[in-house]
Amino acid sequence: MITLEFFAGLKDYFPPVMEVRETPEDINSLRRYLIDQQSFAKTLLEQCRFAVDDTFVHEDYPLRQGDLVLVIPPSSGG
Amino acid sequence: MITLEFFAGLKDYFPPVMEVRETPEDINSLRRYLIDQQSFAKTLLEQCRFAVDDTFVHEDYPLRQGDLVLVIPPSSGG
Amino acid sequence: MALWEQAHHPAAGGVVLFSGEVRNNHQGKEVSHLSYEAAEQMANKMIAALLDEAKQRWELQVAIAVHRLGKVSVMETAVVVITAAAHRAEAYAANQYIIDRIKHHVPLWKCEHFVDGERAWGGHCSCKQKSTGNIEP
Amino acid sequence: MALWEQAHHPAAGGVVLFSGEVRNNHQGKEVSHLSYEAAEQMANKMIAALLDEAKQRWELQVAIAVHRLGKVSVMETAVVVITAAAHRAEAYAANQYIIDRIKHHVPLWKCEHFVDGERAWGGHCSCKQKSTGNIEP
Repeated sequence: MITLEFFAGLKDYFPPVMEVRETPEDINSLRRYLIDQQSFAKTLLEQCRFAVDDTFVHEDYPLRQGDLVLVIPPSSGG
Repeated sequence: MITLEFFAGLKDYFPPVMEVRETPEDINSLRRYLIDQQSFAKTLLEQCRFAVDDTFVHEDYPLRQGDLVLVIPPSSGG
Repeated sequence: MALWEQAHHPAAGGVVLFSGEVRNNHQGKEVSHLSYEAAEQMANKMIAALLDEAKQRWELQVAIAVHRLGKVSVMETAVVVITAAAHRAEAYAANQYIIDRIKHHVPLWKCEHFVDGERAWGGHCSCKQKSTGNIEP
Repeated sequence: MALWEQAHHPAAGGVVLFSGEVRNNHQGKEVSHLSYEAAEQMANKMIAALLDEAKQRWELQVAIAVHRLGKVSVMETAVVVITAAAHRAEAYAANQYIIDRIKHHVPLWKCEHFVDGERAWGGHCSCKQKSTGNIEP
């Protein structure tokens, strides 16, 4: 199981925090899983970055049981 | 006759205000006249700009009786 | 501003302050206010690392960045960046670098609330850089 | 600072403030203080014209520049430039343009007074641009 945190516009499609029972293999699998779940959010999910341990991770980052994954839409600070 | 005003480092060589009895033909003549007067200030005078009516003027600007000419060393504000 | 008090240093000849303020309009629509959200812990760590990086790269005496979260009204400041260096070129360059990175890289989001009641999550940076969706670690 | 109060505008998203401050050293020598002199009327006219030019060129909402004259101590501000524009790129660019022109073109001079009692009339800009002696009308 992994835990996801969603931010900003993503919260129109997902709850702020969500658990995924089956740990996806990597970020790419997670991204595809989320697009399957909410096809309305496809464009936004394709633009998102993901972070584990407060650090951005690559598409092939191997997820592990218990990871907290931040799902991060394009930044728009300032 | 014209009146000259000197600024900054030039005041080590000239008084703050000085009159020149014979009106020089143009700025170029004035510059040469001043270098003749104070050869120690040659380098600085060669770098100076001149202003009449609070406006920078060219080397060939024709001076007229009564002009107030500012002799302006390289700027170093800020 | 209290931050300004911290921005001076006897070896710093140039101090640059950037204030990002809320405009009353966006693409022709009247803005009521903004609200900001962040992945807060991650954003704080990234900003701290960014300031350290900029300090080294441009030999800054001072590097400060503060971003507000929650509601920010029109004409209020949402983000402040202050840089001080011996010479002004470095202070300007570092300042622009820090605000660009905060706007495009740090997990911080702007939500625009319009007078007509609509709202829109940002991505509308003044420099019009497109969000590319690149995964940058 | 009182000037900062004037620097905000509902249509301005980016405000940049530059403060030129007196450093405690110059080329390895300890600085006691600076003094500034100007061809004052001409300098004031030129700065006013410069601010108008920058306002038009970068569509600024705010353009302010103030230069102190006389004695300025270490860590004190000698010159302030504030620019505000809808977007930050214009505010930064205009700000740098204004300070560059003030330093190199407006009839204003810095005299450095060193701790050892020596003094030197400036021309020592941080950007190391050489005084060329060109006659620029």
